[in-house]
Amino acid sequence: MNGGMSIIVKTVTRFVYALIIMFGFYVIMHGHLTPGGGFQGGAVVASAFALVLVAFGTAGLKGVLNRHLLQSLEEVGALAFLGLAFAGIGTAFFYNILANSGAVFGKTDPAVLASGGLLPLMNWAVGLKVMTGIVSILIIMIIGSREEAVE
Amino acid sequence: MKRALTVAAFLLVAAFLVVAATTMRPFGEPSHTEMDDYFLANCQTEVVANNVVTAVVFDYRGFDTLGEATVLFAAVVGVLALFRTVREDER
Amino acid sequence: MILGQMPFVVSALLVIVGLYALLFKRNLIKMVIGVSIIETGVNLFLVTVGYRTGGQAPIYTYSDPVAFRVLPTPQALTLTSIVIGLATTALLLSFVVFIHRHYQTLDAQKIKELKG
Amino acid sequence: MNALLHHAPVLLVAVPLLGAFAVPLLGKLGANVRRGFVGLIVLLTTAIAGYLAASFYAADASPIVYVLGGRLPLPSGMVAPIRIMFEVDGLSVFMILITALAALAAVLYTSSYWKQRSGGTLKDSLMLLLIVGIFGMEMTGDLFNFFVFLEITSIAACSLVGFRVWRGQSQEAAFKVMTLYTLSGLFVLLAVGLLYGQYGGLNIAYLATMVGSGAAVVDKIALALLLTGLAMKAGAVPMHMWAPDAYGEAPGAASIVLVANSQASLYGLFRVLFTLYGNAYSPQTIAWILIALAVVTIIVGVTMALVQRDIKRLIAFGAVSQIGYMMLAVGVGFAAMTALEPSSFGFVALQGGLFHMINDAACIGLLFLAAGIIIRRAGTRDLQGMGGLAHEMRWTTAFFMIGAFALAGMPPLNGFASKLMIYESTFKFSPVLAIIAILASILLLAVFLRAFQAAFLGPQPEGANASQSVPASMLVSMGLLALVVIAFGLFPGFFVDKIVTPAANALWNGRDAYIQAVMLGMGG
Repeated sequence: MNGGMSIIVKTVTRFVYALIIMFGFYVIMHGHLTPGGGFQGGAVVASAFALVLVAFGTAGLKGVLNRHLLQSLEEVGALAFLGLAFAGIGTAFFYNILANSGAVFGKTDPAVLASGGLLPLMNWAVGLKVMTGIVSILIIMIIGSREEAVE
Repeated sequence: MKRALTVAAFLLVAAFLVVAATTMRPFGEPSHTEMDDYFLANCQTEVVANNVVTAVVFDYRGFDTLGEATVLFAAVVGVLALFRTVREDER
Repeated sequence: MILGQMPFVVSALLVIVGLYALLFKRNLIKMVIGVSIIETGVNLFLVTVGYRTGGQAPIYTYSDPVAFRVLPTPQALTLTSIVIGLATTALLLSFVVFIHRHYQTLDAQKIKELKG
Repeated sequence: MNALLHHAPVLLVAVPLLGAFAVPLLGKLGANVRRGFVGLIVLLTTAIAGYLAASFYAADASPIVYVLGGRLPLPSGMVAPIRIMFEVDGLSVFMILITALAALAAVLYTSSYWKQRSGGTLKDSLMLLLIVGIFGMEMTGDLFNFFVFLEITSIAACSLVGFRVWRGQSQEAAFKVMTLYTLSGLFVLLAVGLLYGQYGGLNIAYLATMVGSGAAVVDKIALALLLTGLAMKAGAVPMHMWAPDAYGEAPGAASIVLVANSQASLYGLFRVLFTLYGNAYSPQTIAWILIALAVVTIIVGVTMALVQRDIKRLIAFGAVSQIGYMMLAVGVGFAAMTALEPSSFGFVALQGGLFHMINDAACIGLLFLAAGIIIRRAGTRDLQGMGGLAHEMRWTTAFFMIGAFALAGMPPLNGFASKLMIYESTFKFSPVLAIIAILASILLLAVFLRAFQAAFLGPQPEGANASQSVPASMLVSMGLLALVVIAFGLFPGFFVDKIVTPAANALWNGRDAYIQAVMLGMGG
């Protein structure tokens, strides 16, 4: 697992992984307009990192992604989502205060990017949470099972 | 004995599921759609989102999504806890 | 009658296949796969429940604003249950890794230490 | 209505959730900061629960509806609820009190338990998540939301069961429990899908008005799936096999929260039977199925406890048998309620069953906490390798004795108070059932006397590590539970009047109020 796969896989991975990440971010960003959303986009981004892990082995992510940083980011994403849910507590938990407000995400035309109120923000929070969560599960499990081989 | 019971339970559940699938309301013709029609009709004005599914996921049923994020968080914490480094003296 | 209800029946069959794998297979990985298949069956069932004959996807971007659409709620529920399934599978597989580490086998019959 | 009371139901979930998310971040600041934070969060949660309960009982005990993300349960002109709701009635408040008690005891106990151990941060986070899930299950008024919280408890509980990774048995138990929990969750989800497909709604109150108006077969299959799934998770025979493994392998303080988790599943079972399917059929059959399962559960639990040598598994089988008592009482109550002429002893049975839930949480919890200390001191779980602990652990000995006597139904402790109500009402319903229940209790007493004698009396075996003293926080935690056991035993009438009767009322004739609180659109 450490050495990774053949040169073909490595080269193709170098070409596509940035594209996959970009597509994932696109899916998260347009979650309230087109099919997709935080979960789907987050999973797409995580799949890019999974590809890198498979192609290059765990060495491929060394220095790029720190496990502790990932976990902190995941907690930040979760807290941000909870915070956004708390934002509407003046009326009710999860009340969408930004929708139709005319402010940042409060445009009243549903077809533009800056609409949907809290929806785009929640999409980003959940997207961050899902991608870091899945990548950390992957990394932990790969490192864990490698230790097993050593034992 | 135990195996016979397992087989019986399996056959019972299987029969239940097939009966439920065949006696359900006809496929493609839901009879009570008030809730979903409300989402389809009002999501563009209330939530101002074109994607009704996202509006349901994050607004009308946002609390489920928080629970779902919590489930994922719990799984990550659980996997972390399993693969943590355990000190020798606590075994 | 059966033919018209085919999508429901297929998802029920998927659940039954998964249940079979869970109950009658001895390999732990196969049991996890069984759980996964049941999850798939249930998710498929949820999606089929939300279908309306001739309906379009419930998304207004670039589509006819007055079109007839399928129900959005089951799709949201499915999304939730897919993520829950992912979390469950990850945890189950971690347990399998550790069971293998302790007992050097994946055969459920050989690892019955907890009795009664 | 003031703002805090208005938001209390959701804060009860949101506060521990915030704690669970923030604990791993705060854990980086050091163990003392983290422990203080967790303690603060749990105290806050308990305070909210207590406040909610106090104001609920002070008011007219009508259901509280909290709409998430909106103002009113029903938008104008709608016949079906749109948003997720919390609906808190007498039964929910009662369950909240049980969970808060268990959570407080567990966190107090754990605050010193894990000092020299790894993964304390993760364990605290998982405990808080488990508490979140249990509170959510007990308050939600939405069937799919119930499933989501069910899964939160499943995953957090199984991670805790597998927490002692160096024990092979704990991994095996965790795998077994996780498979069963997942299966039970999927059964519930399948039933939710069936009901949604038939009636196009997910709100329990809405579905309760609709059940029976569609295909009767599908309703019955959904009911069967719900009952199977929830009974599986509550640990009733024949799906009880996971319970001793889970209780036995989980860290000491987690066991008590797991008991609360099983009771939350039992709550779901009652909610489905009495509210969702309250008057759909003539459910004598269901009542008898429940009673039959209960009797088998009692017998199997007690007989299996007889042959155990592992102290935690012994207590765990005791816990399984107690689930049987609750189901027996509620089954009798349900049978009496749905009989042609409802008789008043059914209400007493319900009261007894519900009262037994809080008593069981207190005394089983006390036993598990005491067992944790015993195992740590004796260095083994095997009863035959223990002995003579009474000489140096007077408090633990006393607490274990209180818990064991209460569980076996000795007066004047709380187990006697609730079991007496169950015996009385069951005897009027069917004397045979009552005799079985009484005999099982006597056997249970024998089991615990044997365990007590083995662990505390006699000579101390060689090689026991006698130097460790029991930390004060553990004694405080056990003292809290012992106080509950004794107080409920001495003044049962007061507590039955104050907290049990509203809960029993909610089951017995609170169905219409539960439905109307949502369907008439008067939330707030």
